[in-house]
Amino acid sequence: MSAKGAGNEGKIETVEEHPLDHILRQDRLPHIWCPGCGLGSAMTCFAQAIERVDIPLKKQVLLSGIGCTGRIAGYVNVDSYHTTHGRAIPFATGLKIANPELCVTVFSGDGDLFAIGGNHFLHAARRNVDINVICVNNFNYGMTGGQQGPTTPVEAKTSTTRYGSFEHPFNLPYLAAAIGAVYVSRWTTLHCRHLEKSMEKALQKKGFTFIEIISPCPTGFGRPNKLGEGLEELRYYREKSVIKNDASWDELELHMRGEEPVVVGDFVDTERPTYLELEEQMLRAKGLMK
Amino acid sequence: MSAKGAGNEGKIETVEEHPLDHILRQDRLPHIWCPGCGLGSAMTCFAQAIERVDIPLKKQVLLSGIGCTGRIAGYVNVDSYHTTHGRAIPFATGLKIANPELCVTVFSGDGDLFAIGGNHFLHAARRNVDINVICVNNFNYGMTGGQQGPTTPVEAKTSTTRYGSFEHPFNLPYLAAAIGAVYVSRWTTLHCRHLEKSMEKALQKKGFTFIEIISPCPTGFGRPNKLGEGLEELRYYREKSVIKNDASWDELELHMRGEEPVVVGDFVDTERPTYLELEEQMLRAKGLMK
Amino acid sequence: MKAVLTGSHFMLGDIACAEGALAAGCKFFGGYPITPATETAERMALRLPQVGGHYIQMEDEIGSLAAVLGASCAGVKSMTATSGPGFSLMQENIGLGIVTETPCVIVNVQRGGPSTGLPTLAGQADMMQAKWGSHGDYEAIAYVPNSCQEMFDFTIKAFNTAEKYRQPVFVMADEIIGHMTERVVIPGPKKIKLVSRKRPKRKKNYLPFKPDKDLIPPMALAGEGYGIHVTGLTHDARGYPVIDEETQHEMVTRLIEKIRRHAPKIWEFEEVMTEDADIVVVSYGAASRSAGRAVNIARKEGIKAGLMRLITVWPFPEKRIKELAESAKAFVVPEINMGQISREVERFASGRVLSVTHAGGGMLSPEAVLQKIKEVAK
Amino acid sequence: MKAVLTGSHFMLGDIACAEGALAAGCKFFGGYPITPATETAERMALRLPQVGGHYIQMEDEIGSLAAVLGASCAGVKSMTATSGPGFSLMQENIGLGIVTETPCVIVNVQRGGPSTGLPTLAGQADMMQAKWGSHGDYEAIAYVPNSCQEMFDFTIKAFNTAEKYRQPVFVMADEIIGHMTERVVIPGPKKIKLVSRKRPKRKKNYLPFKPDKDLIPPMALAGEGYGIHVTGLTHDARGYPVIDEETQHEMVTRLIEKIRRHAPKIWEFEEVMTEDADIVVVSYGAASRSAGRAVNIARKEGIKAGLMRLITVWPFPEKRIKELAESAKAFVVPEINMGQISREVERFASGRVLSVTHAGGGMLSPEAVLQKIKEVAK
Amino acid sequence: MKYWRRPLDKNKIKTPKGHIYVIPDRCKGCGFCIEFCPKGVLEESKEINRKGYHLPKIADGKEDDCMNCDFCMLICPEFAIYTEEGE
Amino acid sequence: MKYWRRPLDKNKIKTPKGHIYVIPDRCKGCGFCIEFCPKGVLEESKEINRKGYHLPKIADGKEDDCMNCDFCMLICPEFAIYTEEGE
Amino acid sequence: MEVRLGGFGGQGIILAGFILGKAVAIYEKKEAVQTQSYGPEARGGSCLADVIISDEDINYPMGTVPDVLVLMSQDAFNENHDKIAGDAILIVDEDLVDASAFRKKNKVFKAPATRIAEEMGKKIVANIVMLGFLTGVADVVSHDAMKKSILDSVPKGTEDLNLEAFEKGYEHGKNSVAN
Amino acid sequence: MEVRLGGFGGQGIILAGFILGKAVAIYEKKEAVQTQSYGPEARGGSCLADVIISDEDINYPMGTVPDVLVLMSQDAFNENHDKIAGDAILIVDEDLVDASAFRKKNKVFKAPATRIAEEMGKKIVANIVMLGFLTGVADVVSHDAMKKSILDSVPKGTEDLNLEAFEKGYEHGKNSVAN
Ligand SMILES: Cc1ncc(C[n+]2csc(CCOP(=O)(O)OP(=O)(O)O)c2C)c(N)n1
Ligand SMILES: Cc1ncc(C[n+]2csc(CCOP(=O)(O)OP(=O)(O)O)c2C)c(N)n1
Ligand code: SF4
Ligand code: SF4
Ligand code: SF4
Ligand code: SF4
Ligand code: SF4
Ligand code: SF4
Ligand SMILES: [Mg+2]
Ligand SMILES: [Mg+2]
Repeated sequence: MSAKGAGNEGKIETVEEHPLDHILRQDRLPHIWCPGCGLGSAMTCFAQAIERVDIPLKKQVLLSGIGCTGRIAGYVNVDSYHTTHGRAIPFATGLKIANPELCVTVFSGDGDLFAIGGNHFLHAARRNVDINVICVNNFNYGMTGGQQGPTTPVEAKTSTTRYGSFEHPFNLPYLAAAIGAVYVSRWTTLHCRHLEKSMEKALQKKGFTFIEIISPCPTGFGRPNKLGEGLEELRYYREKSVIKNDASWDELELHMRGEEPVVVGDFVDTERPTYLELEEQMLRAKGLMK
Repeated sequence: MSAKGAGNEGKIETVEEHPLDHILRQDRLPHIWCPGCGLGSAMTCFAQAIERVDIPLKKQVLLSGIGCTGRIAGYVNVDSYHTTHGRAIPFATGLKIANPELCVTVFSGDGDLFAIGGNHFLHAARRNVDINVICVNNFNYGMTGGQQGPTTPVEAKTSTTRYGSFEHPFNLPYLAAAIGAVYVSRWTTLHCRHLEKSMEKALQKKGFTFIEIISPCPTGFGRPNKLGEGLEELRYYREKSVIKNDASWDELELHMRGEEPVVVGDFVDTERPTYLELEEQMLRAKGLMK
Repeated sequence: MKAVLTGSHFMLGDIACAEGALAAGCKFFGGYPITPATETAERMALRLPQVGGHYIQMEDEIGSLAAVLGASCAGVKSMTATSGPGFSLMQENIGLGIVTETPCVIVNVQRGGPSTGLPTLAGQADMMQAKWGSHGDYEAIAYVPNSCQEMFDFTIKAFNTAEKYRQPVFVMADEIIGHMTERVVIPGPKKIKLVSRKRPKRKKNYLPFKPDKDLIPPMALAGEGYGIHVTGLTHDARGYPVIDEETQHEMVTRLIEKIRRHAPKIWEFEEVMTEDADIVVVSYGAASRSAGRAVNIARKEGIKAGLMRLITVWPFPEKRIKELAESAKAFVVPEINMGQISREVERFASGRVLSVTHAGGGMLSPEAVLQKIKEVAK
Repeated sequence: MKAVLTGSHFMLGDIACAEGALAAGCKFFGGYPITPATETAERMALRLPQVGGHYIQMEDEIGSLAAVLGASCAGVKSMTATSGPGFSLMQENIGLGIVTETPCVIVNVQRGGPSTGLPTLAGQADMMQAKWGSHGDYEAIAYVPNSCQEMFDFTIKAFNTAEKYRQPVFVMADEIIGHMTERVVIPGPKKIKLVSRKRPKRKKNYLPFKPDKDLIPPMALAGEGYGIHVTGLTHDARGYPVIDEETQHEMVTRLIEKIRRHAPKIWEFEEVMTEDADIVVVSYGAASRSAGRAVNIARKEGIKAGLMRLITVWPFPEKRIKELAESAKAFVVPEINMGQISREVERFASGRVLSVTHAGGGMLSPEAVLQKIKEVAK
Repeated sequence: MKYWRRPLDKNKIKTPKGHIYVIPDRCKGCGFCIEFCPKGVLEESKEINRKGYHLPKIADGKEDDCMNCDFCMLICPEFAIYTEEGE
Repeated sequence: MKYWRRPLDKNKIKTPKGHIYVIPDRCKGCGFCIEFCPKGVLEESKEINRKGYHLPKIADGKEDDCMNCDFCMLICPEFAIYTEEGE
Repeated sequence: MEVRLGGFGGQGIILAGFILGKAVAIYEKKEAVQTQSYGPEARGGSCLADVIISDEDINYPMGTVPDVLVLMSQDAFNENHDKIAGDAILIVDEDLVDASAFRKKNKVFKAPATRIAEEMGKKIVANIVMLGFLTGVADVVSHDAMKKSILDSVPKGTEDLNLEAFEKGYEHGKNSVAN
Repeated sequence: MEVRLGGFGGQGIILAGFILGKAVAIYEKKEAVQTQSYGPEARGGSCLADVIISDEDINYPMGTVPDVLVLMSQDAFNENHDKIAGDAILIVDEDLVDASAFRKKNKVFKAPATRIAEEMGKKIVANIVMLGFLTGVADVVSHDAMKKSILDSVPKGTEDLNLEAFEKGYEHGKNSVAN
């Protein structure tokens, strides 16, 4: 830890280093994210989580696709793969199966994971491949300048829905649960502490886990939709969010308007054999594994 | 109708034409399907359904991807498009939006629609594009010679799961319902009458509908899995199938072994605005449509 | 709102492309955002509802092109716009468009590659991909604009050519042109020549893939009552799959001949001072603006250089290159890639072609071109 | 069960390919069935569990190649096998493999195209796609077997070359060879030369994309503690994305030079009676078996014909073609496509190349080749 | 939605008699019509068609049992059999 | 699973006092730490950093209120603030 | 020497071709190439297997006109019966093929392969019976090489059954020639 | 003549470049090309807009060294201040840019663009204030053409505000030159 300067009235003591600095690639910071973006908060929670769990950092692998969120793989100081748009999950599948010792996490955006990448999500969850998927849902494609995506709420304005979006968005936790993810939760970046704990949980859990993080994107979503800057979007979440672990799937729809709540929580936590476990079981029965 | 020959004892009167012949492309028959394959039964039901509903045949469009099932588009005598593997749904989406007067049906296999094409299914259902998707589930990729697919039951033998499949299969009606299909049902090819009625229903209903047809594939699935020929597989369905419209999603898992039932029925029948309806609503509000 | 925004505009290349499409009668855009082509999609999302068309943002580029083909089969002029990674994903369905003879326009605003590469910076390294990116043999048609005005004009050309020859046509732009803003003059709607696909005249004996003498079959649309079947499998004149050598031969050679035979009508290029040129600079798109400057300087310095600027890179204007090869001592081919179209030139002038390469990420410098000109002038 | 099935076998080409992979140490196959490459996948599904490897059937070809790249990054020799439509879908991730320098083998058992085409019949029309199918500039490496024995041998070569140069390597087979059964002799495991990727020696100062003098960087695997970052964006020696012209130039030129500089070691071909040949027949894969017969007949008829059979089509053995162009009067290039590699030959012998084409769906006839030989012999 | 709940094998609706027709060369002898006719009207005949398949025939004593329920027509994968309202 | 049900803003666990540190040039002035500190310890200062953003400072009278709950650290998107157990 | 075997999917035509090719290539150390053709994709339907046998390297691997043509289905007969060499022999499964349309002068053998297999209670071995018949009738491959190749190629536990099928076919073949 | 405008995403730098280019290309009938550069993909961050103005066709469209350099952020200043022509002028937003590192002999103008905009209660019009300042200071474009171009380019209902911003900037610019 660093040497600390002397403080004076009101002014906070200033230093040069942060206790999580070793988890980040210092030579790549500052990150590219806009002021008020929630991605930095999500990354801090993740950094804290991978530091806290009982898995050596060198056995942790972080993957992402393309997008603002996708840049996270480039900042966290573990082996990391920034793949093609939408393809982090199958890449992670191959990596995990080839070396089952690794703790493999895919951290990417709503567009990356659920627009172009939706099918891979389905199949990895179905197979119960032992990887963790963390999705930052900012209701738009941030990286390309704020277009509609599969989570954009009905009526929302984006650069490709100038008259309001007319597509029903996904209900991500429901989708994940319906295909069989063994752990499913949702938080906003305001729920940092819950989020961090959820991440710890997911990292340690066997099987396909899914965390949705609702995050402010002032540039692509907040401003065009009168949610304002990051701070204002978080205020909105403070007001509207409700923790409800036993919420019905319907309640998890996100409307982002009127008095509709933003329901967060821990929705699924169950067990079923992973891909590799079932493989082993099947091959063992045929005498192909001892 | 044709002139009919004279019958004699026991022998059924023989003729040259069938009342549904005009629904088929006579110059392409006989079809390529194996003896005992259920696809012919499914096609008969469909031919009957499109003939019965109150939609002119010339306004009906049939699309498919690639596979044994995918060949159906080539046999039914309506405008038909045999697209690339997995891509019939987005092709149908463009076609429907460009000409909303058409009644658009995608008829394809489990692999085509849910392996390579899974993402398009998700998004079309989410958007509630007004198309009908009919999936023949034969638990394998018939066309390429009987490999594992996303519906292959655990432990089943296919040409790529010689030691038994170790992937959890999809529960298709649940998946369809979770993303928002407005009509969801499942039948085996033995339930021809129900199936035919379901098809009529789907064709007439607004919005994204989904019918799963469980069908014998003696070549790719029946024989390797000791279900035997088509006839035997149908006997299996006669014995194991249960009509249960209010089944829980869990009950709809297909295990295809032991005493597990094959639950069929009509599981979802609801309403929500279609893609084009919501578009119209949104644009009207902005004064862009009268 | 009008489809044709007649008048003088100061307009971004990508937007000019969208306006060109609208002026050409495009009523369907199926797309997926990607830098640096997003502005075209965004413009279409804004404008199509104003003119009674539809913009749909698909789940990926594969779905985008599938939707575009579907919409075209329903009779609507359709397009998509993308960049390298999306263009790669579209390759399979490009083949479907070729084989089913479905007209549409695919715009590729090229960025630096390979892979994710340089999303915000230019490249011209997908030029060969435009010809060879999908499996199997086929002829490609690709226009390459080098100004915002041409983004408008060539998008119209692309629609017309697609409709005429019934196949997907590419506009191979690049980030420099797509993200540049210049004056764009949009003529009155009546001054814009539009072509629509040939349609069958009667149902009797209509065979959907039986070509007329020009090798182009008239196209029946979904819902017209022709009861057509359209497949990506090798098919006969009825459109029915026939899996044999003869049908393959007939289908593939016709599809190729359909373009080759009309190539002289499709070829477009612009020549500057080539009449007496010893050194012919062959270039296209953004690079051709550097090439133009270099040729001007060379001439001032007394070198007999000329410019052949390709407007259609595909089909490659072989005939003219062959002619030029007879009189020119050498060719210099500047491109923002590691040497792609230079290889086409080599086919007609082995050993006399100098390539000016650039790995991407910026404009080719006129000096680099000039230097090569001088090298061969010696 | 053993990984290397030493002995004499009567074996299907596709199966020989799988056995070659196993002999090369492949322990991961990520695939998606497609005719006519399915038998390779099926064989791997049977055999990999016997040797402690993993077969996974992915949801599509995009996912297949992604999984293969992922497995390779974890340190396991990995492969996939497909045909045209799947190869088209893999193009984007091929670019990722190139730019991230991830070794793997991609087998394309070519069928007739374009589009769904002729699933059960042969073609060789994806040869140019192997070079140009993904966006951006890169060099491809492709082996083309012409017998079942070579399906075995060249798959091993492909793995070795992939590991050595750290990039995806193609085996461009075709349906004829893939679905043919011949004698295949598998040597003892010790007789099979295997190459593994270069690995870093120490962590200190290790930069994942800093090449050695041979332009190839040593490869750190996931989980080894190097804390590497690997991206498809343009990146510097640390592997960090840098979006500018200089980094692009450095990265792209190194990746290309990595192959070009070693090309003389990669090039493989077989020559028969070319020493004194007036007419050199250049061919590869199934077509080369017709070509061989045609050359034999031509010689018997007193025509000085010779055969240059390409084993690596990419990198294209330019040097040797150039040499041959000096003495040969003409080249005849038979391929089961509408003229692809003939264009490469033309680059070195403008005007002296005759292409023997075939739209696909069957074998090229030796007579057709002979006829062209005679035509130019006149 | 009562309609849907009608169990499969209880088509006890009073229907007129049916008259059965077959298109011999289409049949592939899958046996579906024979096995699943709710009235057991059909059985396999000795007669084979051009392709070598055994056609269905009317079982002894079942000549008047067909109730024109259409089931055989719907399940036949080859469009080889159908019925019409009989006398 | 009781843990998860703990409502967000009721971190009433007894914690030792916290001591706050900031890395000035990282701050982008988003205001998250200020707005969401459960004890309202922080406020915006007049002081700006090299990038032109206003840093957080300790609000008047709140010098001893930090309870070292880590929330500011977790929510800061810039790794610019953290606390340690104080006296 | 070229042998063409034709039938429908499920009859084991391709396997028969494989066994023949293997007998020649592995147990007689001659050169052999087997090729095949399918219906759409790989899902069965009618199929052909061609085996080319030679003492020298086989460069061009495709069949041209067969010297021995074995047909086990009517479809295969209809499509292939007239594509044979002048001195070739034609063998048909007599219960499955009506060869009356055959007008050429070639020698025609009618093998009761399927019937024999059915009599053995295993219709599935008809292909092996046919291989026996072929070995007995034509001078293509030795009895010994075929036996070895069959033993290599059939599933464990079915060796005896298959050898019996082979021998039965062989005898019938020998008798047919004698007659 | 080349003008380079630099700042960060959200300041309206690209729009300012567009307005300038349009004024020239549409209302002065000269040739103008505007190019721009972004951060990663299109998501903002720092950005530059270059406007090339000429009486003739502009063949090569890329900026080389600007004749007028307008910088509205410290980052933009740091990265661009030394890439200017010898006789160029440099304009910085005085509240956002500390230009003390500038060592060249060029004329430097400090514009209070953001401050004026803030005083007007609309920080968002700082770019238009800056355009006014530029028009007043440098001989790039006419006051009239700029006014028309601004009216064309700003959202409906904000015309007056923007014109006011422009005029304020213009006056400040004129005064700066006078001083
Ligand atoms: C094949 C392909 N298509 C499109 C793109 C362009 N692209 C980059 S990121 C992105 C969407 C990002 O959205 P999301 O995943 O939600 O991430 P965010 O930026 O919002 O965090 C798109 C469409 C691409 N890189 N590759
Ligand atoms: C891109 C691509 N990949 C693979 C194939 C090969 N292929 C054809 S059909 C098929 C699967 C068919 O399975 P399904 O959809 O279940 O249809 P079935 O034959 O079982 O009715 C596959 C993998 C293809 N045609 N295109
Ligand atoms: S565009 Fe949105 S998601 Fe991307 S960095 Fe900016 S605020 Fe964050
Ligand atoms: S392989 Fe299966 S699905 Fe295909 S035709 Fe045969 S039985 Fe039917
Ligand atoms: S119509 Fe009904 S009762 Fe009559 S034969 Fe057919 S299935 Fe039997
Ligand atoms: S169902 Fe049809 S094909 Fe099957 S036996 Fe009856 S008539 Fe023949
Ligand atoms: S640690 Fe907690 S109490 Fe202390 S300043 Fe941070 S948020 Fe406030
Ligand atoms: S949360 Fe971090 S960046 Fe935001 S104001 Fe506080 S210290 Fe600055
Ligand atoms: Mg997003
Ligand atoms: Mg299937």
